[in-house]
Amino acid sequence: MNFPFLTLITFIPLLGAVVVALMPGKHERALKLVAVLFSVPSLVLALIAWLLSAQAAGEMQLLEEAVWIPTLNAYYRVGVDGISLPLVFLTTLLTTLSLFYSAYTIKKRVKEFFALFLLLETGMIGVFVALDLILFYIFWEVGLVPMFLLIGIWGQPQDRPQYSAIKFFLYTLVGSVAMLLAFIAIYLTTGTWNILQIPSLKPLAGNPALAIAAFWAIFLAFAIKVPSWPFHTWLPDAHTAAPTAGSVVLAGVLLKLGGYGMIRILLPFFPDLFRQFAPWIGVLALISMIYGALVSMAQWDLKRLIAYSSVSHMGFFMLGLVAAAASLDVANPVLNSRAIALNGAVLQMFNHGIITGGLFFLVGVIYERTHTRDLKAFGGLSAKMPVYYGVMLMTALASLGLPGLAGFISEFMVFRGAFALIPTYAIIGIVAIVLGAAYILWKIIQHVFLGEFSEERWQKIFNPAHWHFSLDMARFEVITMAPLLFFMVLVGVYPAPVLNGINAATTALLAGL
Amino acid sequence: MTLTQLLVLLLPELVLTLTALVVLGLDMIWRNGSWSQRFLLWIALIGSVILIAVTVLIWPLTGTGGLPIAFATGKDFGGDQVPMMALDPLALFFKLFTALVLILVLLASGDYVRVRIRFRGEFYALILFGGLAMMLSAAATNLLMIYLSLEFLSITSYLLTGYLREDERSTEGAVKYFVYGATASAVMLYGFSLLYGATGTLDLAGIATVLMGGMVPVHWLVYPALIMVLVGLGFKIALVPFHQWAPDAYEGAPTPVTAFLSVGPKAAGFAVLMRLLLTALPGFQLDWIAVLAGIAIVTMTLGNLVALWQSNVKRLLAYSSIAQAGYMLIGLVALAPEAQSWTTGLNGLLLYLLAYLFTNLGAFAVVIAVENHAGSAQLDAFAGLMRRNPFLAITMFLFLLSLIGIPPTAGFVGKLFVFGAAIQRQMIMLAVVGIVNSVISVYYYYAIMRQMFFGEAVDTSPFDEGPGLRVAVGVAAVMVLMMALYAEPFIRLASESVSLLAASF
Amino acid sequence: MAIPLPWWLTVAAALFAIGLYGVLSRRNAIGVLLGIELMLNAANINLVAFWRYITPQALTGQVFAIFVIGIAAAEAAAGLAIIISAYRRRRTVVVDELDTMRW
Amino acid sequence: MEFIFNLTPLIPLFPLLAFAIIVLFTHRHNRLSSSIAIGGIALSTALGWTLVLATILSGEHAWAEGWQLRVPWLPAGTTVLELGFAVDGFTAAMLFMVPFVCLMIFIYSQGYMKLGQPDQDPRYARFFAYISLFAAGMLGLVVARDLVLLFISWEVMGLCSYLLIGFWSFRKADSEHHIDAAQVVRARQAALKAFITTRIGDVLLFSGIALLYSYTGTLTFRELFRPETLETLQAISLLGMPAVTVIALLVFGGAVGKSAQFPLHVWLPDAMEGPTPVSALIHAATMVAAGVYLVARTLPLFIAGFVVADAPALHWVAVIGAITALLGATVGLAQDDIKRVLAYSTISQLGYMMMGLGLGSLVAGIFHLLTHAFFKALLFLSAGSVIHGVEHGAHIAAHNGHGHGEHFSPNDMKIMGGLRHRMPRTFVAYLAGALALVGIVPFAGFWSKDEILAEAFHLWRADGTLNLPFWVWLAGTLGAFFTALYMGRQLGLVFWGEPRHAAARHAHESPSSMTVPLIVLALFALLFGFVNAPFLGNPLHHLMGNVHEVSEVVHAEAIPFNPTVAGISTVLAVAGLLLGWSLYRNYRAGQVEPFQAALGPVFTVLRNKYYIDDLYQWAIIRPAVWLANFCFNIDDRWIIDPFVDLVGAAGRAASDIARVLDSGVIDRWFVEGTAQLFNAAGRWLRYSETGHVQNYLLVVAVTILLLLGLYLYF
Repeated sequence: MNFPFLTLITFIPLLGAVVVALMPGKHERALKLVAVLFSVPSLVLALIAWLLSAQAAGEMQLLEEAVWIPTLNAYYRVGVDGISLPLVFLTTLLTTLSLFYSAYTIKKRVKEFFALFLLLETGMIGVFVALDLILFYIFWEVGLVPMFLLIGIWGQPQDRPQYSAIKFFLYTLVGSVAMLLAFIAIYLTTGTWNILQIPSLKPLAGNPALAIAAFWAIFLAFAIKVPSWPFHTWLPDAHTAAPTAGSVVLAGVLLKLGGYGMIRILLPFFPDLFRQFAPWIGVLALISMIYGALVSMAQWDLKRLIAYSSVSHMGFFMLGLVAAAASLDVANPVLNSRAIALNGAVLQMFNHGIITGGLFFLVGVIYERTHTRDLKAFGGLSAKMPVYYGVMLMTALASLGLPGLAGFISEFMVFRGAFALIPTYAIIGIVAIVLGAAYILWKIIQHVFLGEFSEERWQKIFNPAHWHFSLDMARFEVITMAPLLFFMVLVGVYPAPVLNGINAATTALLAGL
Repeated sequence: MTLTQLLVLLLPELVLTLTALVVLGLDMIWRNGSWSQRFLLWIALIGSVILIAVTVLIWPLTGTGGLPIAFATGKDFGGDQVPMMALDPLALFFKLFTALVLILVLLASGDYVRVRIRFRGEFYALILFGGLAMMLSAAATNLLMIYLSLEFLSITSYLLTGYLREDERSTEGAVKYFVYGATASAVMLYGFSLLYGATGTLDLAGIATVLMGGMVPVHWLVYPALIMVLVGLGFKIALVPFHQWAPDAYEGAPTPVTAFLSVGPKAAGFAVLMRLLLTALPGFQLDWIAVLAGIAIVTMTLGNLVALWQSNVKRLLAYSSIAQAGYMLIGLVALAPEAQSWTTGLNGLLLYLLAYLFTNLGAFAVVIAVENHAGSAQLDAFAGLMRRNPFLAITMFLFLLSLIGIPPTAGFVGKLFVFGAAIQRQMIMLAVVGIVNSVISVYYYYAIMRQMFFGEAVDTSPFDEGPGLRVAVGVAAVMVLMMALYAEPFIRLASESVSLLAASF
Repeated sequence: MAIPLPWWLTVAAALFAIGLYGVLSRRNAIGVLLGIELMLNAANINLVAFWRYITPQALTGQVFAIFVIGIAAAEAAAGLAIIISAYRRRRTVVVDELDTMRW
Repeated sequence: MEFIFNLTPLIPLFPLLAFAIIVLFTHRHNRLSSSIAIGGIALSTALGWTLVLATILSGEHAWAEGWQLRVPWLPAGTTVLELGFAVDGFTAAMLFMVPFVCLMIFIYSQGYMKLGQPDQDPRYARFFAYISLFAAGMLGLVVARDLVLLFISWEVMGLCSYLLIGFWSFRKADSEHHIDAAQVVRARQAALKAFITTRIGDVLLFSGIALLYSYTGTLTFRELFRPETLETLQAISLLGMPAVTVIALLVFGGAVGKSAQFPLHVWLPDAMEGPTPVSALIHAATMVAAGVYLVARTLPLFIAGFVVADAPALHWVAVIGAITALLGATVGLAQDDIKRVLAYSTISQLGYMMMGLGLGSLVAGIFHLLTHAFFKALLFLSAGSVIHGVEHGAHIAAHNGHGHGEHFSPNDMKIMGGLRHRMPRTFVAYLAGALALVGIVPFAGFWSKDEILAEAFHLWRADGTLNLPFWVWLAGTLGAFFTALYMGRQLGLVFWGEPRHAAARHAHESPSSMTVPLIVLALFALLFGFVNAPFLGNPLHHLMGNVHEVSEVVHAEAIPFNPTVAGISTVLAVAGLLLGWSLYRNYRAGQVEPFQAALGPVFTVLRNKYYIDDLYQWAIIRPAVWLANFCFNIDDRWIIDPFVDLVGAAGRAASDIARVLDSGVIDRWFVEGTAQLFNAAGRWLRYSETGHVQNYLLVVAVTILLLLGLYLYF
């Protein structure tokens, strides 16, 4: 048995959650410190694992396997490849940053917050590393619960956090129970829960009707999580209500669970069905992209705007996935096109995590100071908060896909694949890019940062008595953003290190369908 | 079978009887309200623990085929030996099950009883007798024995329900429970008589033999008999439409009794139902599967829908337990004993029952704790529980998740197996109704969660739940998690417990 | 031997129906209790009749009937106790008036 | 030699580093920041010119084949997409101009942004960071070996353009007096407009790149233009055309956006809201030329792609170029803002370049690009000097009590007049630029414009019918006349006549830190034309004419000097210049403009820029915003509306269909609706629990009967 990387990465946060939960609640500083420290080992290990495994990431790495429930043929089986490694790393990174950021901003019910957050991390990482359907499902649901509480308890009262929380919970639950039935059906025909093994056993091949039902059931679960139009309406509410760190992780990681599931489970299990239904899913992707962008454009609430932009951006992901699934040809150059599309999709998830996570942090920056997210309440802030302007500008530009920053690379690859395989969709989808520029520059940059700074208006929303750090981005906020900015530039300028692993894994995946 | 052998095989029942009698006796000796009376609880608990030990001890004796237990030799009954009960894996499972129910209920009832109930010894003794009745009914293989043990359980339950004699609701609940229960058992008895008339025997296996032989002159009697028996058992399990007593009785009864009622009679009812249908009436499979499938759907749906509107947690949990019975029934409907599969439906049912035992008793233990402190089991009594007693809130949350069926909790494993059975039998509709219902159920479980986590309490002072409840809740919570994370022994237990039954099918 | 089995069964069924009607319609709890007794006795008639006509060689039906009589007594005792305690509290034995718990 | 070429990546890297250093470390130190920026671009210039020299010395083979460097960049399935740098003759030509003009801008800016003065711009360092990044982008574009690096640089410039146009789009009201509130609003709108408009073009280019990559698996110019690759692209059918045509048109779409060609030219005049001369210069001399550069780089695609038989995609370039040339020149006639006139002039001249390329002549287009860069830079910097002088005059006037508190724009030519006496050096520089632009011998513009017109004329005569080159030639010649006309008008208004405002009366010459770059550029405007003068043997032709020879479709022979063409255009230019000058040199304040008097309603149309902006406002922007709000309402409105309102809304729904969609279709009907349904069912069902035990038992009895009935029925 090698060094149990994945087990440690997954369960150290859980240990942390238990430790934090058992600590006395009075010493808030100590609690925060312990929580942050418990999230660091996972981050470090995830980075090491990523670096170690990137070369041969076409295959599952760091496998661990142990019998778990023999009668059920369920195993504790974890492993990562180039698709999951970046996402695991993303999870640990965003969690650590969120905890660090929250250490400064969370004031109520500190102990519960940090314990729940660490629990959440375990659930999220678990989904990315699980290679057994039962294990996958358990982790899937484990992540649901803490997030539900994070939204409900620490949400802003004016945003109806409880409503948002239960909406989030119910939506996800609807999808996941449907998925559970489909998993059971798959298990009944294949006799295994092994995610790697099932594709070769052609699940439900003998029962087309059931196969279609299972396909859509699983799709529903993941599409809700992604979220694809029209299953997206939980997202703006949840994002708006959640505390900053919650939004970050929600956008940065939770949405990726759905995307990851589509790639790891839906596509390999039902490649033929996926290809058959690709036109329909593609339409959903397009609607998500354009609709999300349009609705973003009409928002006056900064956080909702970014929430809807997530719908749009995850639409890009879906488009890439659909392109990759639209053909089963494994000969070059079709395989290359498919691989590029899927690379783009995976990288889009990673980038979206970095970028939108960053954007939510940045919304938090202004919200902590002013307690408003109304775009009409700001204006001219770039004169007052130049560093904030710079960081926000860069993140926003990454989000709209400016070449040289991360977002562009994945969009480029998605469209590169889409133009080769599903050109009509690509042509329509391109509109979303223009709209993306419009809502980001027009709404975010122009309304918040440009224009005339009015001291009078500022006095109304900013109360110095409630803010103890510097007016421009405080040091902890800069530190929080720094790693994200680093990755935006790294991926944007020289994506090969990140993409090598992804590419190896997607190529292997597609070639094996 | 010698008397010694018989006594050994009946050891679990004897232990419980003795314990109950000792408790009763000491209750008479120790003055009411005296300091010594607190030992009554300990004695009852020790008896229950010994019950577990004894059950485990005699487990190997059953062998693979199970042992029949006959109280009289064949000559007296005019035939061969007529066994009344069986010591088979299913019976042993329910003995264990009973012991667990008793331990958790007793632990949870300590403080409640001390404050609100005058005759503690009798109360504990009645609960122990209720456990005894559960064990007997689960082991019974003869219509007579089934009737007797179920009546035993019923009468105990009526009395327990009406135990708060000063409380309007308690007595009212008891009256309704009694009237409903007595009528239902009379209907069931009538059904038994018809079954007897149709086959000429009371032995379950014998009935099956006669029916299989095809030489039955009054074959048409069987179906009406089946329906009437279902009424009686449906009442015990609280299946829709024989469920209506449950909310009133649950709400009225002292909360520890409600906890007991929500698990004990239900489990006994399921045990009898399984035995009766599988051992005696396998030939009528098509009939009872159709009826039970319909009942399962109605039960799940109605239980959940009506629960949406409840504001009393006890009543809410009553409806919830109705719905839960609906899920369990799926296991029976979708049974596939011939399949060499992970889920035979029946093992799912037992697993679900086990999960439900820990979950529901844990939840009721929390309700008891809150009620002890706040004096009411209304929803708003739970407001701000997270601030006041995080332990209770978190465990309650866990129990609610388990009731919904979200992993990693016991409820998930139960649902996995019963829904798995449904899909295996291609009863997709049943599974879909099941999951839709589990989504609906979130709405009302959420009502409790919302109060606990988001609600603002008038009184925000922390409170202590007391050692008994703490242990009860803690044990239940650990088991709820264990069943999901280390499910193997539980699954094995459930599968082996039904293996014999399935084989006889 | 002159009376055929169906006659007995018919009497039993009638008794059962009367009992059930009593249970459903009597307002007085004691009346309801009596209805229940009638239903039990209907079953008893069935048991004894079947014993006599179908398995006269074994005592099964008869024994069952005897047990039922015993149980009925126990049940009546318990029921009366409950009804009395309700009466103490509410000063009524009308079943319909016991409806504080509903919906 | 190879060693020097290996340093190519450093050319864009120097300014990029300067940008990073300023942003991260020195942004609080103005002088240090500007020095770093100038140092960065100076290094690039030095290296760039060294490379130019090295290329020239390497001989003809190197001019055509070039040198390249590859970096594996994007793993793509079984292949890897490489990104790289290349230097060939074409690059060398660009490398001569770009870093040098940038350097001039930088030096000029150091003076213009008023370092050391009491009201210096507090965003001084930021400004130098932006233009450094801009320079990095432009240089990266020039040395790109493939479309990937080109597109990245392209967009980086787009960003800088956005930032610089919007440079004055925000302010703290209390501390930044040099900008007013109106300027803030204008700048912010202009920046957004520029970015979004060019973004449309960019997206087309992006699609083109994606398609190219899809079909060929490479994005390297040299590999793309192999005959076999082009044939493959021709063989694939897309939207009823050969794929190569579609791709070429998409690429051209990018160029249309970036180089402000019709119909995406609308952003460029507004872009003059940037810091006066500098961002304007970027939007005149260098960056906007990137589109032309792109078309030139991908010329083989245009030639290989046929829209219909015998009509290569290239013709579209010529047509659009001609339209743009005329459009820009005519609108320029009716503008009052000194910078806007130059902006329209830029649009027009970019049109000329496109015309040149559209005729298949790589060199003609690029030659004009290079000369234009010098003389337009000169013109803008001079205009900046004029504005600076007028502003300064306004200060003095205000000080003396004249025109106190009166609002005026220092850009307005109507208030100027007679400045040749007050600002002699600026006047000379401006005049040099104007003559170059108009195309008077021997100024640079004459040679380059003549080459385009001669090309067209030559192609026309070679064919003889009234073909496309004829119309191009006609448009170009007419355009030359209009160009002369508006320049004459401008010269007359600004430098002749009497000052029409106190500010102009008190204007005086700018400091030498600003005028020195003017003089340097004026020299280039005068002399640069000779690099491709026919009588010197068209040296530029030799340097860059053969860069596309690999494709076997681009043929580059220099057109011999044609006295007819030169004669006609020179006569028209002189005539236009004199006409404009004579009509306007005695223009008085308040007088009806001579052009307006002559042209009547046509003038109004010109003044309103052919109403194209208004058309876009109505046809595109408003519908888009409306659609966004519409979707928003579908999704979101229900949160704002309490649920109760649904009833009322449903009542009105019959009369107003939009309102139905208004009310949160997805959420309210499907999600909430389901919940409501369950709730209602539960509410109704719970009344079955009457509390009367006999009712319960009745249910049991009925159930028994029902089940028995079912049994009997079956």
